[in-house]
Amino acid sequence: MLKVLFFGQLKEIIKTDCLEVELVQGDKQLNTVAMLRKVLQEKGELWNEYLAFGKALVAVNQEMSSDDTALKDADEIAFFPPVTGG
Amino acid sequence: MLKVLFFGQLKEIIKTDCLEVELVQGDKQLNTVAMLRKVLQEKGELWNEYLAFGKALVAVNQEMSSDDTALKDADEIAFFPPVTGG
Amino acid sequence: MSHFTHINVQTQDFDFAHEYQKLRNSSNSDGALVTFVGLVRDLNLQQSVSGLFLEHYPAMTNKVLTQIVEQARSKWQLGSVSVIHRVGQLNVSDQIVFVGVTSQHRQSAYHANEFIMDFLKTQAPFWKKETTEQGDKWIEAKSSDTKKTEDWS
Amino acid sequence: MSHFTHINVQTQDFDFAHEYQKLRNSSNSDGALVTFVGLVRDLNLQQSVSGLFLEHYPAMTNKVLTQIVEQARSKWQLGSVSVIHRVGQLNVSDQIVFVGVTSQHRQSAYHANEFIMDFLKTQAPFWKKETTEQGDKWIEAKSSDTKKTEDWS
Repeated sequence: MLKVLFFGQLKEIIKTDCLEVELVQGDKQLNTVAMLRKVLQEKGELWNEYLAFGKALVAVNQEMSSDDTALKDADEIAFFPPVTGG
Repeated sequence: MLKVLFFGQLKEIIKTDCLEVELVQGDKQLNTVAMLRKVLQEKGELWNEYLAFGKALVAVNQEMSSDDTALKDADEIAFFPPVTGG
Repeated sequence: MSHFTHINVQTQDFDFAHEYQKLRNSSNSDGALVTFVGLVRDLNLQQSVSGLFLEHYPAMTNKVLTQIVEQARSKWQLGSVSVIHRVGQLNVSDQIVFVGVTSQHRQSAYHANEFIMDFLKTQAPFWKKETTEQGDKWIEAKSSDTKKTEDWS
Repeated sequence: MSHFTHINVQTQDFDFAHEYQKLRNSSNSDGALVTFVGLVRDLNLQQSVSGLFLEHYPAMTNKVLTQIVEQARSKWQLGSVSVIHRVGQLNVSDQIVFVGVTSQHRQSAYHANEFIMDFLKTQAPFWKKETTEQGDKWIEAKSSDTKKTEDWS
């Protein structure tokens, strides 16, 4: 199981702050961030638009990551817009 | 009459913090900082060494100046080592 | 009296004078102390801002701030470093962020402080929503901020 | 509430928190506030320093500091600026100098503050004498400081 978090405007747009995703989906396994992103983008039009590569940043286990970062069971993946603190 | 001030280590070395110098010295007039500097350097060995160009900075009427800055009656000229505040 | 790294994310305000004294007291050999404070401005893109709401990713924030300070320490010889960032609801003129750095030399203190802020702005998981007369509005990241972090490498 | 330039040379200590609040209260539109404080260090060139005596050229000091702040204001868009420099006898860990700058943007505040310190170090008529166990010693100017002012042009 993967734990997926959403923050900032993205969280409001897709009206979701947290969900769990099975690592194994039918006959395939979500081995990378790119594969998880693709599964999530299929959840609807807004998901497709706002989770697009370049639009949402991603962190795996609280480390900034990229599309080819590997995933394993129990990982915490977060998607969020570019940060605006300070 | 010119008012001449000395600061920092220079003041201690030549044991003088302030003196007045006639603008007209015999048949010549101290028209520039360079000419004043030369007259002062003649006051002794330490004066000669520590008032040398490049060793002592100079300000005329509280503005950083150089050897070719013009002098006139009642000017205040200050000689001092490179500054070390802050 | 010894050097420290202090990082905190908090909802409550911070006492600037207290943070300054802690940095100042942490060493007798550091001659330079540089602080940065970010304040809530009343104007942003011509809309009147009445306040800010700051959200963050708690599990990640401390980790990222710690890494940024470590990076700064590897680039410059620093004494003590404090980073405090507030989250939650803030009003106009409230303090948002504090960065304080001590060093033996002023250039290191200036540059490390600016480096920490530049990376905090582009790497630390905080998001600001403005409360304006026209309603709430998430702030967009500025490309000029990304540019600044690239200038450090 | 309005922007100001405050310059002072004084023998008494300054209250850092008070100076910070004055800067902070001077505007609601400045989101960035950078301060620098210079402190008396206990070590300089391996000799143990017990204190510092700071001499200056009173008629010239304010004039030069004012010009430096004007130069900074012509290079960056700044809000308020404070420069306080102490003279006379100081002890280890005493505050020597305060520079505080507010601006709408942090980069301007950082750079203007560093610019003011760099020029203060090479242009303002202050001279430091160290009290050490080996006796008093006038501090020599550093060529690295002159280099820094050249880097700004």
